[in-house]
Amino acid sequence: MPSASAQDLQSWLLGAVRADEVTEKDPKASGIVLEALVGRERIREVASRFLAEGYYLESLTAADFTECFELVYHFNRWGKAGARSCVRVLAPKGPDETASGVSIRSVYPSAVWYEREVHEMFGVTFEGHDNPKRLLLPESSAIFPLRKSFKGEPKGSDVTQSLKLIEEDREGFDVAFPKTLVQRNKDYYLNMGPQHPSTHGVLRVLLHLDGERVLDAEPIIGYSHRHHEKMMEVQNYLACWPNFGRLDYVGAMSYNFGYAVLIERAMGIQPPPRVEHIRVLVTELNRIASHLLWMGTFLLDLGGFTPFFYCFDDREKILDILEMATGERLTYDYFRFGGLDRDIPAEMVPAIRAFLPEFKKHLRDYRTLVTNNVIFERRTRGVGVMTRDTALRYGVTGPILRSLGVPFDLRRDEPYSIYPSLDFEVPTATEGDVYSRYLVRTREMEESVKIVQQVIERLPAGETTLGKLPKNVPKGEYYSAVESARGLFGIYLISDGSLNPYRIKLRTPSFSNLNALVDVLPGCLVSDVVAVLGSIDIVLPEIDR
Amino acid sequence: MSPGNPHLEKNPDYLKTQDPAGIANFFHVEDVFNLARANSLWPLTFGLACCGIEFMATGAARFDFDRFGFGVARPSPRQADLMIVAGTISRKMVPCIKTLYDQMPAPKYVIAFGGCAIAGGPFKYPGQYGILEGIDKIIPVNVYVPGCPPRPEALIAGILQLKAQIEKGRTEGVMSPATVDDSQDARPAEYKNTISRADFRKPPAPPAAPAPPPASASTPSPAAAGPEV
Amino acid sequence: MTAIPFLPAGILGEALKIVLWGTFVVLFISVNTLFLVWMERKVSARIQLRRGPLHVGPAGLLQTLADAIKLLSKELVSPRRADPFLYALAPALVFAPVIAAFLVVPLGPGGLSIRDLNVGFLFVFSLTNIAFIGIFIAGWSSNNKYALLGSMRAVAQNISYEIPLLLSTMGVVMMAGTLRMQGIVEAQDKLWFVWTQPLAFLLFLVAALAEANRAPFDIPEAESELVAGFHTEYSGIRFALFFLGEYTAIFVSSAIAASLFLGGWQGPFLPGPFWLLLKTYAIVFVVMWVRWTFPRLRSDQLMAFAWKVLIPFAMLNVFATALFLQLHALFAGRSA
Amino acid sequence: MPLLLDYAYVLGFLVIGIGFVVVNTLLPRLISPKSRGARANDPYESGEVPVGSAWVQFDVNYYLFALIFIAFDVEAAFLFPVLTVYRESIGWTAFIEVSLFLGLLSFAILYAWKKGLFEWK
Repeated sequence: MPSASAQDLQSWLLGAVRADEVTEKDPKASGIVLEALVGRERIREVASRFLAEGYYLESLTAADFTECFELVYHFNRWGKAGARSCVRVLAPKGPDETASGVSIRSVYPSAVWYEREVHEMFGVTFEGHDNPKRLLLPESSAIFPLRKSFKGEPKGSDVTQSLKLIEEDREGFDVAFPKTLVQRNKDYYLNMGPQHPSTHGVLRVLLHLDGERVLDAEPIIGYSHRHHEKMMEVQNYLACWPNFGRLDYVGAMSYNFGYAVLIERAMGIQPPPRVEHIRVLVTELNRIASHLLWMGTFLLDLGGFTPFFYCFDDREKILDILEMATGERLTYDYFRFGGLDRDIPAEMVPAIRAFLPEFKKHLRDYRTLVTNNVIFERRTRGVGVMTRDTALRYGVTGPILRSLGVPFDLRRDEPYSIYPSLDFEVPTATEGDVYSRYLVRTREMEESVKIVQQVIERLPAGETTLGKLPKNVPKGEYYSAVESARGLFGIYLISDGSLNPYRIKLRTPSFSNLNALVDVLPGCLVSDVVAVLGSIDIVLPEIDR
Repeated sequence: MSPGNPHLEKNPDYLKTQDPAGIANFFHVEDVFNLARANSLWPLTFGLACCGIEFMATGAARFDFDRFGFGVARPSPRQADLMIVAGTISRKMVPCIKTLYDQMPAPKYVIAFGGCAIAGGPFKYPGQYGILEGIDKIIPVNVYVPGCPPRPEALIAGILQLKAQIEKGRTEGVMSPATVDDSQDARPAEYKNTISRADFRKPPAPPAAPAPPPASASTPSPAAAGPEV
Repeated sequence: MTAIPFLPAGILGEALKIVLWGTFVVLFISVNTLFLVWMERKVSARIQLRRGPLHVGPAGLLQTLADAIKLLSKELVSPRRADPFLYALAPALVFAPVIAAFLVVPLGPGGLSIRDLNVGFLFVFSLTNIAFIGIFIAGWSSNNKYALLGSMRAVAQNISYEIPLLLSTMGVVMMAGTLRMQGIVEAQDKLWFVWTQPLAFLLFLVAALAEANRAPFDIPEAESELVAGFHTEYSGIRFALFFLGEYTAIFVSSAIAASLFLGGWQGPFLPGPFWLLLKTYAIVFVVMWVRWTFPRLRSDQLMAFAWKVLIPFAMLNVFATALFLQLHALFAGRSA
Repeated sequence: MPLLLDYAYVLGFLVIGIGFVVVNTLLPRLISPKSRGARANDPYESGEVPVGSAWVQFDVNYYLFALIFIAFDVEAAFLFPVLTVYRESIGWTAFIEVSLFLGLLSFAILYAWKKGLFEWK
């Protein structure tokens, strides 16, 4: 059901490109409603049109075919389902597999990172892109790993390359610090990260400071790049499960969910009701655990030590419950195609019943300890304010978007599994500052508690597997998106019908959310940088993939 | 100790991260210091990936490694004794880890925490391009804690193991050779060739359409090995 | 001041006394800091649903001793491109003044203190200011950016809170009519000043927290922002000396607060030094409690808090005390 | 003489304190091992190569605080002797004098407040 503006867009597209290159798709089967192939030069015009209709750039990636690279743009808009459109641009291969596209960074600033990623992974250059540095790989890398002609590095190259990088690092220091160094100017650059207590992993933010005031901030990512996308191309579909457990290790269940939805969509299968219920149950518990971890570390960043321990204590109880079902504490791979790894044990539901009232009481404690704390309010109110325009241009999703007053939640707006039948609210705030992000997340925990309660009340009996399924996924393209704890997690799959994916693109929420930092940080104080970084709730391996 | 590691071949005495002190073990003074060092291992606040979360959990309320005196996690390497390499080591991160290790004052110890830090863990596959398969190829490691991720109890056990080693005076770590037998080799078996776009995008009509001419140097591959759609 | 009988009189005797007292104070500081750090870890653990140090020595009491010996045996880093002389000087500048501050703390009745200087606690405050210079030098000489930011913050913070600290003691000085610490304690034999100067006591505590760089005012070493602040580049025993200086500063501040407001060594049954220790540890406990409860202020908020809230209230307190004394004299019959 | 002795005590304590620090920093040179490593002594900046020196011109905000502090600290030093003898010299003159002094001090704060010194731009 394309909405009104989607139809406007479609008719505009039909005028802009050849009619046979715009196709309506079945969102149930492919996850997108509209597909168009536009000329290389026209993409900027098309992107502007999408922006004017209120679309954000959900992902930008490429696929390697024999004749050309296909640049794939996914646009989506906030609101009810049925808007995700896919626009393709062909970038024909020249000699030595070079190709080029046209940059849309002037329309969508979030495209800067996406285009840099496509450049470093495929070697596709973008006209009008002035920063073609490597994004995820070390600057001196000489490979374009996602090209199909890249057949892996020779044995032992990890050590030789590492040693080379160490050497470069040392030389870099000698250049930066010559023997007699006297510098008397105001340019004060500060590296926050990769090893820094408040960058939550290995994020590096290069701050340009004037005293304590931030003039400019550049997030530098890739310190946790684990080649998930290439790795999945050489694995069969079943072997990809552990990757999804480790992408976002704090909220791994949502990622499991995304992959399960994708493959079930591709295969056209429907899991049994008990499976759907258990999936929602564990995902929501995991969401609470993820928000708890966020809350603890966020307050740690603000200098409040004790909430960290309280939050982790509650989180441990949730992990205990999830461990009953999965046997794992953190990096779950519990879901299977059309089913689950195993049924939940009998003692799990009583354990949840015992946990929930206690947790609700603790939520009240957090409110008195944190929410009403004067210092906390002073540190977070009016800090790191993001505007709706920034959010749209950077494709921000999840609690950060909802803190701007946009009630965009895929569980509600692009419903999957049994979410439509559940009664819960999508909490929003209006300020868009750090404080409202905090409020949204705390209220989301309450909503998740509500969902968990409903699910355990009506948990149906039945099978937890569909039995034997084919090992390959039908040839075609599929897209699935779910609401993870951090925002919209999308997977774009090109299947050639074989036993392993031909191309799999992971659209992760924090990638876009972090990118928007560039707009938010200037003007903050150094202390605010920590608050803003913490409020974004980043999980680095999910950004670096 | 470990031939074949180019790092070691360049710096043959690399494993001796420390030059012995002037009055080493004069009246067993070194033993006293080792006893103190063993009971006061301050870890560097440093998490790389999933295992970093378990490292945090170990410090948190339920497991509380401050009970054993390891709770003073120092974010500055100057004040840390123990580097817990918790997580996957991407190659971009390697120089940074090496720098941090160098910057820790002697005597210093390393725990390789989790499969990734030990040998690449689940992210090792033939021909991988992104990670370093094991931190012990770059810096000497004292204790390995396996798991993916290991449980907090395992980390505590690992630190206690290190403590026991230091009390016995065994403070040197080990390094591994650059390649071990089960390490990556460039087997291109799973690596696919490109498929033709025209072939892939072809509307699902009669099955045996003629394949379009190949446009690049790579060999044209049949549509797929899988069964029919 | 008390004469120790077996010591020779004259210059030599005084010199010997200085050395003995000095050694005693250094020993006391070391042991006391070990205990304070242990206490801090236990208190924080109790607040945070943990156990804290448990296995090294009985109840983990030897934990901090192990830490200290380890720190002594660690390598001392000398950062490249730093200023080596200032870098080495800074810990001494932070540590030495704090020891001297012990001089004036009144320990017991009969004028028992190491040396009851006539300018009393003004002397303490002037000495603690030297420690800030040490902190600034530490941050500056390291050639480390976090350290520089930390030291800048430390200096700005400490000078800002110096004023309310001084102003808040003025009420006490007016009530006691002397700057001598012993005199102030003796003036509280009937009524502790905390009852007549409650606002001043609060202001003093807050300002002292900030002067000691304790949470929620710990921005100079804000771990989550500046890694370790001004001592980022310091390793081993030099780092320990900063720690020693910091904890001793807390202890001295608490002892001064106990003397100024809680009647110092005054108390029934038990000897004076014991009462002083008890009161001091009670205040130290509150300081720790506060640290583990509140998040950290931002640097500009911190400054604004000192100048917009603390100083006006402190001045108001001085004014109110002056008025009170005036009216008191008027109604109770003037003595002068 | 007692005054001189006071200073002797102060000096003696300072010397003992510095001596303690010196002894403690010399000891590790004897007993600690030395680490090797190419970047062992480089400035720490989260493990990365620092961009530029740390010795740069710094924000003026802190400098302004230093200026206003000097004014206040000197005045506080003046106030202490007055307040010490306030009790003995009780009388409305003393009270008015002290109030006047405090009032003037307050004006200084109000001025700085109005000038926006406490709000960082």
